[in-house]
Amino acid sequence: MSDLEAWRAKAAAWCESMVPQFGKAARKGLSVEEDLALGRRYQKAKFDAGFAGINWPTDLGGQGLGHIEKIAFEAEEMKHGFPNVYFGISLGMPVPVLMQFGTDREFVKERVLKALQGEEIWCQLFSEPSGGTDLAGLRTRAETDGNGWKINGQKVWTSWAQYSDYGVIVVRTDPTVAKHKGLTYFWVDMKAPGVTVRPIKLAGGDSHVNEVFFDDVRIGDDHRMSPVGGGFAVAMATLMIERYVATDSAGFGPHLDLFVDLAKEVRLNGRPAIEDGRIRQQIARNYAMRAGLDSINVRARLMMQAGMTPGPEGSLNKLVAVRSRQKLSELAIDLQGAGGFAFDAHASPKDDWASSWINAPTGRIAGGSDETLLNTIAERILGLPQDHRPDKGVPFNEIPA
Amino acid sequence: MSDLEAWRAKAAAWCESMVPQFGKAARKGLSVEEDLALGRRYQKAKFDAGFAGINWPTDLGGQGLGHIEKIAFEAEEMKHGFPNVYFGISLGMPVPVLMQFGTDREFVKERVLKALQGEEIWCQLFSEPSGGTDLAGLRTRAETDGNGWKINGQKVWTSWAQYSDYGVIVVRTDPTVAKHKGLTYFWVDMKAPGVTVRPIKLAGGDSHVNEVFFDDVRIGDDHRMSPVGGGFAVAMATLMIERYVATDSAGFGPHLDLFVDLAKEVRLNGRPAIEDGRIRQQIARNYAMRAGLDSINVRARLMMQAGMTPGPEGSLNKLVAVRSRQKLSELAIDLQGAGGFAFDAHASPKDDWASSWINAPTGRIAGGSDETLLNTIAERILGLPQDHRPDKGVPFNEIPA
Amino acid sequence: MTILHDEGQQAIATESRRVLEARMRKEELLPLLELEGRYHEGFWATAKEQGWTALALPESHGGLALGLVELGLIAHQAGRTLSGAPFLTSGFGAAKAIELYGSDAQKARWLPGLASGDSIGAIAFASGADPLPAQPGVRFADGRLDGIAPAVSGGVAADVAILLSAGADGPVLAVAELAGVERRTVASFDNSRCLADLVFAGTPAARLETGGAARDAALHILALQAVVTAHEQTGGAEALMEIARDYAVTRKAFGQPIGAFQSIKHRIAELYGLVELARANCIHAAAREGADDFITAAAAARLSATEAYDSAARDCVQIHGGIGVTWEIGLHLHMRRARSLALEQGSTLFWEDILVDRLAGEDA
Amino acid sequence: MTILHDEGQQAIATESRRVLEARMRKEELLPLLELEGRYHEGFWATAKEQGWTALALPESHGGLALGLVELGLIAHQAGRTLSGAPFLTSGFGAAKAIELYGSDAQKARWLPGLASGDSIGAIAFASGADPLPAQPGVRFADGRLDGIAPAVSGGVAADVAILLSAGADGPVLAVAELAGVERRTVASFDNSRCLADLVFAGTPAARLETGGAARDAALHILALQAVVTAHEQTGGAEALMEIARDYAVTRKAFGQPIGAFQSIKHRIAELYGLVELARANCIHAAAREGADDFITAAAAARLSATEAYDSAARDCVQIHGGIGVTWEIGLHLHMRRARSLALEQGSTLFWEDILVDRLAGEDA
Repeated sequence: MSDLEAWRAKAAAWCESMVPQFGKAARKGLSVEEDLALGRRYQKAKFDAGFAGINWPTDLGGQGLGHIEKIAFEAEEMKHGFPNVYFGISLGMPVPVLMQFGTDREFVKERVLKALQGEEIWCQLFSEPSGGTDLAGLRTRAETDGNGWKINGQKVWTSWAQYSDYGVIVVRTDPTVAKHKGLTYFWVDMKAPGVTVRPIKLAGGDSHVNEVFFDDVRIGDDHRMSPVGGGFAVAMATLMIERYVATDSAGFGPHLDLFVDLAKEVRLNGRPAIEDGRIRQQIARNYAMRAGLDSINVRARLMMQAGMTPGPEGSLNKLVAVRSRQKLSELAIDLQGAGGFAFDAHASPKDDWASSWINAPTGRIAGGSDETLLNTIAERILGLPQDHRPDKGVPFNEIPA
Repeated sequence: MSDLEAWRAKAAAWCESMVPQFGKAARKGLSVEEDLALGRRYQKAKFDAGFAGINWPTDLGGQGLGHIEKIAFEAEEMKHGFPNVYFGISLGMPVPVLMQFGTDREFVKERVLKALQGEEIWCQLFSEPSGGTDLAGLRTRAETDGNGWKINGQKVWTSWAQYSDYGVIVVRTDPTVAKHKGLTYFWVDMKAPGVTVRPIKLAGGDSHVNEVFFDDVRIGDDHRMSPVGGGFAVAMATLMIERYVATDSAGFGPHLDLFVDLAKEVRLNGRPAIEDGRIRQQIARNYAMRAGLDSINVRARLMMQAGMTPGPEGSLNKLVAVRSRQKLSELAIDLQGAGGFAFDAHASPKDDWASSWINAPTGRIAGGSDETLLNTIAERILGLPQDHRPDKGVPFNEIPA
Repeated sequence: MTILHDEGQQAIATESRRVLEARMRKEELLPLLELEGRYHEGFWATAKEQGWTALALPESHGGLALGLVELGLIAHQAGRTLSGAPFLTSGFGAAKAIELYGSDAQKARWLPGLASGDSIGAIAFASGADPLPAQPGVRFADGRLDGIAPAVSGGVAADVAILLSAGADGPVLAVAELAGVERRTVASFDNSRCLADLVFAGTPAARLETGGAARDAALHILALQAVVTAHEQTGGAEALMEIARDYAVTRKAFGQPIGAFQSIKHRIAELYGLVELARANCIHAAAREGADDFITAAAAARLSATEAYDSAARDCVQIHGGIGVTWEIGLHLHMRRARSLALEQGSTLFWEDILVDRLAGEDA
Repeated sequence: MTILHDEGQQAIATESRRVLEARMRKEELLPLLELEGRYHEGFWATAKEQGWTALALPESHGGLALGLVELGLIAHQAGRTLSGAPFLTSGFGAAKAIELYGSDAQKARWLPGLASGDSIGAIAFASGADPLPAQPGVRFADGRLDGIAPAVSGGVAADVAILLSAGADGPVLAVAELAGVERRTVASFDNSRCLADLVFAGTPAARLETGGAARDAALHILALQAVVTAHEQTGGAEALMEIARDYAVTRKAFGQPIGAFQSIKHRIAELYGLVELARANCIHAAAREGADDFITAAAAARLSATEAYDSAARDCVQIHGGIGVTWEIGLHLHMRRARSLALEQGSTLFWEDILVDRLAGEDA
């Protein structure tokens, strides 16, 4: 048995042992608050067992292992439906960015340890109502205030903000320069005076995203994580982490195996649906697409491990995977016929087709819409001209709202 | 037997009788010139038998019947592969426009009669090299010259120009006004001094389209078919004829029946391909699409007969039909496996899948590209804003080339 | 029958649109999504009051003796405004089954109530994933039904159901009164469809057709309903296309209306195409009721309407960006309805097969 | 095997690209479209001179003992520049069949010539529309072949063919010398593929495998060739994507580069996606030669590469507008090649089935 196989076996055994306490059955019927509380206990158990921060440095509470061990653990973990969704963003982007860009290392260490143990949750305050998907067009502003800063404005689509202790935020500190040049990156205490969080109910019925209002929120300059006016680069680094680490060729929907299982189970014209060419075609094409994304991601990680910079093709994952997941989910509903109507607003989009379908549009919009991603590929990778942009090069405060 | 059934039976019998002289076997091995000569004889025979200009007025040599009789005849005619392709454009657009807008009625009558008998052929001189699909951006110009006009410039993608006696042309007569306002519509003698026709060889290997150069071509003012500066409206009327009369839900490719026949013939995984869900899906979806287009066209004609103006949905035909034909033709090639490689550059796109496939791109570009049609639908039907157009409202001679 | 609508038909379209636009509010529909087994009573009251329930039924039993064309026009408007209950379609299907295949006594018993809307009809043909199963899951023997009919639209509230059941000599098309039949409400993404599993246990029922004729009859009823549903889907798709257009004209990004970006404007133009193809197929299919090619025309209408509504739902939400996925804006009402209507009367997979069997001459 | 290319592999890619870009001219390829049975001799001479024919064959028989990864890199470049003959792929397939399933005598007889490129190999598995027929059309009996192998790529010029034939006890994988075999040139839309029907009439042949093993062997050879072809397709798609990009940056319409219109720029971005997915699958598949999941990986590569090349051909021509459909500009060379490569080694329909059988565990 290789080291990795041994690791995976250990992970499998531990996950198995957690099922009575944290599995689907244990979660059934819980309110979101109760489930979050259970989730915090699960995260603590995970930390204690050595499965939190698997590929993070040991001096910050991580395990110092590789990405491959992390993947192996997650493959086991995802089989059981544990309450880990509350920590996905927190440990996925803001905390890694804090590790990379936080200057007060003692503070960083304390926060990372608490986040890894599920005690604290971080959110990411990027999108704004008027900005749509235009990161450089942010309007939330920070003005100097004594030695520190004063934040005013509104963020939106902030996942888990209502349960977050801290957040990372990009704000405009200089409205007189061109759009992407006047931004600065901070962390904020989500419990600070002047911060108001208002959950948004989404199409699928849940409310994990929020509007967040900042009303004269005062922070010290030690909250700053980028040079003044240099926030765009750090924000891009955050999105880069998202691109290469938080990828999923299933588009954050069900694994293709679940579709194959469904197609074997259900009958079409009196025969297993898996024998029908239409179903086979979708399986084959989705497999080819996902296999390509997986290969791109594996190659990118190998390159990073070898000290090379991976190619820009990593940006394809979300665009291609979520869009396909939406249609595949529709087909899965069609396949079930009368059984396809069933719906549970609390089911997971990772293993329930109706949930996957109803949440797919959010996936195609949040964190860069399909259209923004296509523009980015066209302009930054292929060198195609920008769209007509009446606002380009104009100082931010001179662009008509 | 209804009148229509009787008419169709008569048409069928006549077409049958023409096969020895003009059918596929008779055409085999002929050069284009020989085939054209045969085509002229066929067109004369058609005229003599009362099947030319079926829905045109009798005083211009037509039969004074309805569109439905025309359709019925054409359904019979298309079964035999007669050499009628040379007259499709001529009798489809320019000659009807001449009937509608020509002022010298004696001249009109003479031309229509000769065109109906295959003695004369007309072409349509619209597209230009720099203009792409932008009709209002035409650069070929006519300047006043004594009592008449002098034409200079270049047209392109002119079908059958090399065999044409006359053409209708849109040219710029006033470069100092906004783009679509400075155009005028004329007819020209294609044999006049200064007209040079240069055939373009297309991707499929044939050369039925041409570049046409005008070098100080002098014409009288009696050639004018629109008010000076009013050519855009007449050009639009021409395109309107194209939209409602020259439509074909098969996208000018093979009828869907031929695909069904192929799918019954060919085997996939040891069974007739028609039993395979992938093939069935394409048949069903193409049928639904084509049936929709057919219903739109039938409704438009019923409305016109009832004196009403048909809706703008007629503009969908070319966009939807040709694009689908391209992919269906690819699938037909795939279906044939080793048999799919076969190719005859002289086969008809209406009954040969490889020919349909290789000529489909021309169909998606000529007479308004897919993108232009989508823009037209979006802007004129739905009222969506125009694309950014740096050239808009600028006098034509001030737009940078 | 011509596919040009006459003045009476145009008046039906105009009037039903006026009434529904005045009375249907997304604010009333949204809460119904989270309540199982409830429907929009105002919609149903309107349908009864306006005579829509009677529209396509025979005069001899309280109907208005109009047909599929007129009912389609209503369904189109109901689709635009997110019809609040499924009974217009299922009641029509049930009534047609009784009208076409029932005895005089059955007609007298059921048609007046279905025409007035006081009785609610349902269609229960499906078994498992199959909308028209060769071996139905509900058994028919000695005038009684046993077994479960899954996820019947309107099943929560229906008074009478038409079933495809399994008899000793092949399928049986049967009619059963539902009083006393257990209904297990199905929690669905579109709860106002009032889906329920109907649990038959020795329930008395009457035979309408048997064997091959039963299956043919069931397919005919399903096709009639599919044409009504296709109109509803087309109406929904049309509404979404217009919503997307209106938003694209007003919403600005990067200093210009988003409708000036081709990714947006071309997508809306493509939706226009899908809606017009679906509409043309719907009008044609409604006019072909009773003709040899009715099933073919119904299948074409159904396929293009399902594609139009699903596509419009996907694209309209996408065009709206973030706001499009909020509960409050309610675009998901259409997105959910697009999917529930895509399943009701059989999915695209089913109608593709029905259509190709006919085109290939395999149904003979 | 890692999917990161080492320096030697990168050098192969760079050098083959340099050589082919210097030597391949569309002006030389265009006339070949109208000549049956002719190929671009300069390309083949280059392949021999550069040792590409020997690349993946064993050293013991004149090969360079490299593998599918390296041959794939060459094929990618050949695809970019519209390889002028099909023999690189078919010769590799034939040689692999002999290497894996042949006797020492057969290896000694054929491999040195195939490695040097002095012998041309062909693969003739297809019958009718089936690339891997259960009942092949060519019969094998008493060491002789009878029947017609249709539209064999390279068949016009090949010296040796590997056949899937029908023996008394099931399929037979056989090797046959083609001297004296009648070739009926197939007039094709991509004539430099040198397609011919091979007419066997008592042609001597040797058995390589029989029964299930023959079919497995044939599928393995087909998969090896499919991976090579997928690289070629990806190269072609990549070239078209770049051509479209370059045109969109320079060509103006309505006063701005057409690449500023989202209908153009998004389409090119989508092509980028298709090319990168195909490339990733190709690199992965080449690295899986010999592994359990090789057929699965080959199928994925093949499917994504066919989609990429066909789509790029459609879109690149469309983006060019009128000029794109002229003979002279030659984009149709790629369009034709996209289709001929889509058919060679079996169509998308075939590989979808192969892949799903494996994913569903139906191939066991």
